[in-house]
Amino acid sequence: MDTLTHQGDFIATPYEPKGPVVIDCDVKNIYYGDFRAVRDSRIPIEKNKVTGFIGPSGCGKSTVLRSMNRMNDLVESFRFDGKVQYHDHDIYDKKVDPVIVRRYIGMVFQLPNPFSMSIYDNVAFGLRLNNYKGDEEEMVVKALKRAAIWNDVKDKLKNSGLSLSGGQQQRLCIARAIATEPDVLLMDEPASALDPIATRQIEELMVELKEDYTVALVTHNMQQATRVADVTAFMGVDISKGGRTGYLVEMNETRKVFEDPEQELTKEYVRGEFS
Amino acid sequence: MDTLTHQGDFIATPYEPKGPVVIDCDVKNIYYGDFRAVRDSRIPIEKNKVTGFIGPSGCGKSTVLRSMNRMNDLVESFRFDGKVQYHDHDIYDKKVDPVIVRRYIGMVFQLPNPFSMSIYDNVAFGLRLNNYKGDEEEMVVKALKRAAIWNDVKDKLKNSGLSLSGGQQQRLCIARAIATEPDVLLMDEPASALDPIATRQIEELMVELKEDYTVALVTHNMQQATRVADVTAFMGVDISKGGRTGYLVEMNETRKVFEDPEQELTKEYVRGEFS
Amino acid sequence: MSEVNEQMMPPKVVLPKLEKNLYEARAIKSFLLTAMVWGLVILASIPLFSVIYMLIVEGGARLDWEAITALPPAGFETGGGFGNAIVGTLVMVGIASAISIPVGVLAAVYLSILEPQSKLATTSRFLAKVLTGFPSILAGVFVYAILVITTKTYSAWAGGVALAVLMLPTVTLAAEEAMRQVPQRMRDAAFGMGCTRTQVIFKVILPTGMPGILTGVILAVAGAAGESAPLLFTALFSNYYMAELAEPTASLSILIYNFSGMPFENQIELAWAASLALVVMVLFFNILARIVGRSKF
Amino acid sequence: MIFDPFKASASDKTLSMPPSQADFLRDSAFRYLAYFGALSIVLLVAYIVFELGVQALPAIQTHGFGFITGTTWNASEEEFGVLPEIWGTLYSSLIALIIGGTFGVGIAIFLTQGFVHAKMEVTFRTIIELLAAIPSVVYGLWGIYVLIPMLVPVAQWLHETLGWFPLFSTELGGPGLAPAALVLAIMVLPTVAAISTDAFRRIPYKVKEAAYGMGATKWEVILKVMLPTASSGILAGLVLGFGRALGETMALAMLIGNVNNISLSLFDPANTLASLLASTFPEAGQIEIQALMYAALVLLAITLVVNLLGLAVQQYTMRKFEGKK
Amino acid sequence: DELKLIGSGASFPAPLYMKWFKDYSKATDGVRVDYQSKGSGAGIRDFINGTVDFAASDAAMKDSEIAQVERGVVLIPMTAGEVVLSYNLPGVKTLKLPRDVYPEIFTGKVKMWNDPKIVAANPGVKLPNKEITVVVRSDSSGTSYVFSQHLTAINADFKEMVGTAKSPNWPKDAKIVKAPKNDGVTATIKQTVGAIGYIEYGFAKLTKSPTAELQNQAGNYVEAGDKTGAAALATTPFPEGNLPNSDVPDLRGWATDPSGADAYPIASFTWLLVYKEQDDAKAKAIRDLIEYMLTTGQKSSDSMGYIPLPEAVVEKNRAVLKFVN
Ligand SMILES: Nc1ncnc2c1ncn2[C@@H]1O[C@H](COP(=O)(O)OP(=O)(O)OP(=O)(O)O)[C@@H](O)[C@H]1O
Ligand SMILES: Nc1ncnc2c1ncn2[C@@H]1O[C@H](COP(=O)(O)OP(=O)(O)OP(=O)(O)O)[C@@H](O)[C@H]1O
Ligand SMILES: [Mg+2]
Ligand SMILES: [Mg+2]
Ligand SMILES: O=P([O-])([O-])[O-]
Repeated sequence: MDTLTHQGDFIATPYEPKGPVVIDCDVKNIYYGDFRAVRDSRIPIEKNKVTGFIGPSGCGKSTVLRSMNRMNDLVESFRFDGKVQYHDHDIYDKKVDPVIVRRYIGMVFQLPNPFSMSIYDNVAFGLRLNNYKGDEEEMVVKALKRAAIWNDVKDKLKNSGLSLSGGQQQRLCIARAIATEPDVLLMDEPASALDPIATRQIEELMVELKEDYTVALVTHNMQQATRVADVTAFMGVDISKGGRTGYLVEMNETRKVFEDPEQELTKEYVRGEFS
Repeated sequence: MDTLTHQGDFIATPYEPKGPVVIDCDVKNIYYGDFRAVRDSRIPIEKNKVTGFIGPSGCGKSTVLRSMNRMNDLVESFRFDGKVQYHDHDIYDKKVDPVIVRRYIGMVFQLPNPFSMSIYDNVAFGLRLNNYKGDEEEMVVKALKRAAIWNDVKDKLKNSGLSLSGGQQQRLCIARAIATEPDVLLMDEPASALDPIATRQIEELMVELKEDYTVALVTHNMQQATRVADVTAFMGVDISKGGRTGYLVEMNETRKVFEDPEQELTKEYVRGEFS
Repeated sequence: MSEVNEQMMPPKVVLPKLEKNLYEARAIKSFLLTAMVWGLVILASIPLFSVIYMLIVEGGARLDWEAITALPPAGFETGGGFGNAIVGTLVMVGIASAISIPVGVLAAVYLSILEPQSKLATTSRFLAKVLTGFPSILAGVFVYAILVITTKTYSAWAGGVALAVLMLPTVTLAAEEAMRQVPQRMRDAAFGMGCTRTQVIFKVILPTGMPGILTGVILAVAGAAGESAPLLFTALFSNYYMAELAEPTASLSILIYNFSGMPFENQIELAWAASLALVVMVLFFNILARIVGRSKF
Repeated sequence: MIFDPFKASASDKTLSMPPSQADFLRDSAFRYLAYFGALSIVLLVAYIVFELGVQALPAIQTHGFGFITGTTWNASEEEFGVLPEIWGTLYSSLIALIIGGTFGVGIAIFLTQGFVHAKMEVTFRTIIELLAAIPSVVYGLWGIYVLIPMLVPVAQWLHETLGWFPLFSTELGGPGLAPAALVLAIMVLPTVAAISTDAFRRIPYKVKEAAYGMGATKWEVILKVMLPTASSGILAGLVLGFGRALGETMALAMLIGNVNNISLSLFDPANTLASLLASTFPEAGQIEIQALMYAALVLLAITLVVNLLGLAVQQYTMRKFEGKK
Repeated sequence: DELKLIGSGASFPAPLYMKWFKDYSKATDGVRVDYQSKGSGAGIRDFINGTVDFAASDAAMKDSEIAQVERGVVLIPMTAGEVVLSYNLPGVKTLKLPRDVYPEIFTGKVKMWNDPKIVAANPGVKLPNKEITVVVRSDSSGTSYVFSQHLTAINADFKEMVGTAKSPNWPKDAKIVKAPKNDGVTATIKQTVGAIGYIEYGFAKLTKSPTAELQNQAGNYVEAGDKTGAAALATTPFPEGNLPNSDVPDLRGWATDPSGADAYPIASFTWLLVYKEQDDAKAKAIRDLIEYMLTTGQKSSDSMGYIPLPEAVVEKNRAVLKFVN
């Protein structure tokens, strides 16, 4: 079952944002060494919305997401060609230190990754990092409540974060990420390692979070995209030139992408005809 | 999405074999330590047919398969309660040497596992083990041809078996297994780690092999079962008593199992409603 | 066996034989081989038990308060002990640790986190491995050349530096390995929070990898405590408690070496007692390392 | 100042702050420190080689290659040759390797191939690890007072019955090659056992399964599949163990007899480069020290070659297991 | 605070020196004397390198060595001792060695304990059919110097093959085992059945090792002891004049082959090596120390197997002591 792709130099119709844009990510090319992983994809992330990324494995969803807070700078061979406009600054500007970028644009990963310290310290970690001068405990509790895990952990804040179940760990990571009230939250398949019940909880959480935050969400679960995302970017893989380069196929309001896609490819994909 | 199961002491309607039976596997209980993995399943393997095993993960397909050539003896905590009649021997009889059983009942595993020796030596391994006195080379070539890998390797028989691609490795393992002309071939998801093209080749191979051998095949791919198996055993998981014990739900000709199953559970499973 | 197989090899077997036969060549060969490995293992354990027996019987007989506090006796004397050697060993191992642990852990940070693929890291890692196979006496020769000749005196410093040369690669490699064991996703999480590299290292990697690092460090310390060759002509020996670091210094291992070649009963007994003390010290570190290493993240 | 483009434009309630100036300073300072940590190892090795070279240079100039082929060590005549020491080093290490290697590999098989329950396995592994933890001088002491007295009658008997055989052609008086090599074997054993155990453990379970699935007996699996598969790892262990043996000093200095002697007999005293250094260095004069530095350089060269060989074999093994060619 | 005097060198007088220094340190506030027994060669080297405050040697110092010490040298014979041949033959309580035989053991001509020449000298003693293991010094040693000097004087073969040296070039024909220091040789002999070796009498006495009676110039078999030792030294001539390029009297006298009828054939003084110039505090401490050794110290010589200095020598020493500044 081969993945269908566009041939040649297809470029998606630009998505017209309906509200204010927090991150305007305009990828020309992203390389890992000599390998071109993503090309020509303009993806604006709107304020207080959830922007979903869907597409077959290897199409570069994670790559694009990680470009938005320069997480990929940690990969030696990574090279970004394009522009990521965050408010009115290009975060790939030479003068910008990626460490600063990551303080404003938080991230939640596919596998829960709490630190091996107490639950409390996990959440307080970011506050301490940012030299928060206010009431630390208050903020920690607030974040834990916000991440819908307060009831699970309130009696064992001193236990190690690693002692929790997978779903709880992931919610702890979300609490940790939102404790510092970041501007944007990037989530890369945050529920893929979780069971259905935990997944549902995380999804509900995301919907709540968008009231305060701006969220970008990669998911391989199309139902999840329809349930959570306001806007969906569908990416495909272009194998026309011997490579396997991902690119944006279509981006639009989620309902539109799933119910009335512009591209044939999108239609096939959302119907589950290839993966 | 919870796995549906029978409650209580359900026992499947016995399958009436249509031809001669090579292995008559009658499981009462199989334990790993205190954990009861499989109960009450009578599964006869007919000569020159492919018997397929399907069922949700953890239902004990592999466990039953490995009981048939005493592979599970390698697991310290394994305990078999029941009878496996091979021709006119009970292979769990105290006097029986499991090593000899395995020489007659060969096995192909989920992950290709060639030895780190040359391709030729891999195939000749079994012959040498059995002190084969005839023309070794002839037998090796014959096995490689039979396993449909001769054309891929004929110019590099001296190369390491590990230098081959995954699909080629798996076919090499099949060649290795059939070189000694075993009586029965047990295959545990032999194609699950392979790409679609390699999978298709392995499937064709299995259909050819049954002319000379008797094959028992575990698969998680229902299409594969319909394409390859003559008879299909569907196993489920019984969680009624707090445990997770696998058991035989239904066994019949493949067409019957998939098109007109006796049990509701089977119907749901083959329709893909739970996994 | 071949009987069975000849039956089996041609096209198809109808009624195979499956019974065990304890007298066939294969079974006998297996039995002999199994007996052989058991023999090897038991034989290999004998030296350990013999050493331990001797240490307890010969060393235990003399290991009293006097032995661990008094000064080494001259040949004709009775009594005495090796208090100064215990102090000397501890001091020199301390010096060696103070030098090699910080440098080694820093190097490990560089090798495992900062620039694991860089030329310097590859070279450094390779040379560290080479250094672990370095004859320990050469560390003594080297330090003799750079410290003893220039300062014109054998000293605890020189001994400590020689031990540090031996500890450095062990500490580095063990710490590197321990830090590598910290899951990548924890690092990602920390970077994702906007930590600088230093913050990632101090707040996440070092605390998380600490059990592993400590295990490596303690094992290196244990090794250094038992070393003798590098001290032979760097610290030399002294019959007194040390007054300063820049003077010849006693150590347990050199005391054992010296006294083992003595014709006087009293000194030989003390050599056994000192061996017991040294082995207890080394084993203490080893066991500590095991306990520390057991806690896993 | 740090360039912080975001503070103003990000949502006003964010608590996020860029790292402080101090954080950045600490960061770069620490990275430099770590850099120097890594560099220090390189410098150390370079310095060792350089320093030994410089110290040995006068001796190299005076004695040249004759140093390697000479058989006399006579400080008063300023006649220096280390052929007997080279011989003793290699010969004792080789014997130790043969004995310690056999035991080490046997033990690795024992520990990995399911001969005992997991709990007993831990016990035996601990015993082997403890063998490695005992300091060299303690083995030396044990060798003098336990091993040699035990060996003397055995050696006497071997000499009397098999005296025609070169290995047993002389009597064992006390210290000599045999006790030294035996203790060396005990010290080599844990290295070989540990690395071989690793090599066996690295073999994926599926390989073992495949072998059993073919109807191989336990020993057929071990000898025909596991051993060949682990062979390059074991080889690396043997080479590294050999390297250890070459450099071992104290136990040898205490047991080998320290005599310049080239003989095949296991019961003759001999000498090694390391024990030459240990026994001669403390009282050597300046000229002799230079010669000893030369000897140290020879020892360094030998161990370096052996260790590099070991590392190369190990590297090759790793690559092989990752399935690449 | 505490003044430390560090010395190193000869193992020959080490037991006696250790006792003296320990007693002296205990009795004298503010002074601590530390002595390392490493062998005369090492002591001389340390002395030349200036790593010690004084050294000890029973080979005194060669002119060429004295020339290397810029601060000037004072050589003081401190005590004297006999070199004995200790052996390990279970059951053999007394052993007589003729004047022509014991050098041949050390040249490798006499190889077996039941050599007819030895048997002839020891009627009634049951000598085993066993190889003689010759234990010699591995380090640069004054004892070796004194012993080889004596053998050189009495045996032409030895003179030609080996000669007088601190590290004699022992012939390859003998079955030789080397050990460091007097202690090491004594220990090795004790541990090796069939061994013989040369050590200072005190070591044999303190460890109760059997020693051979040697045939002296006069033809008598003499046992080592205080009387026979004193007899040997009685005839020792001291040279006239001063040390080379110095105003310090030369006290290097040798009893190479004493002629007295009861004289034990191998005996020697052993010297303390002191700098002429050092800081005042140290100079005074050293003078006090030596004064103590010459007076109180001499009283314990006898009981430990050394020969008290003749009064004449003590006087000469007092005179020389003035040069230590
Ligand atoms: N660190 C890396 N180094 C080299 N290539 C990489 C790296 N990370 C990803 N790639 C490659 O870049 C392409 C895009 O990868 P990416 O992880 O972004 O895909 P994805 O859409 O997130 O896939 P998935 O759904 O499997 O997570 C893939 O071909 C992948 O192999
Ligand atoms: N070696 C073992 N030790 C203990 N429990 C085991 C072992 N192997 C399997 N089990 C348990 O036995 C049950 C049946 O496992 P089995 O592997 O036979 O299932 P399966 O049907 O083959 O599943 P899958 O489709 O995932 O391969 C499971 O609950 C499993 O956890
Ligand atoms: Mg991804
Ligand atoms: Mg399975
Ligand atoms: O007294 P020595 O140690 O030099 O023989």
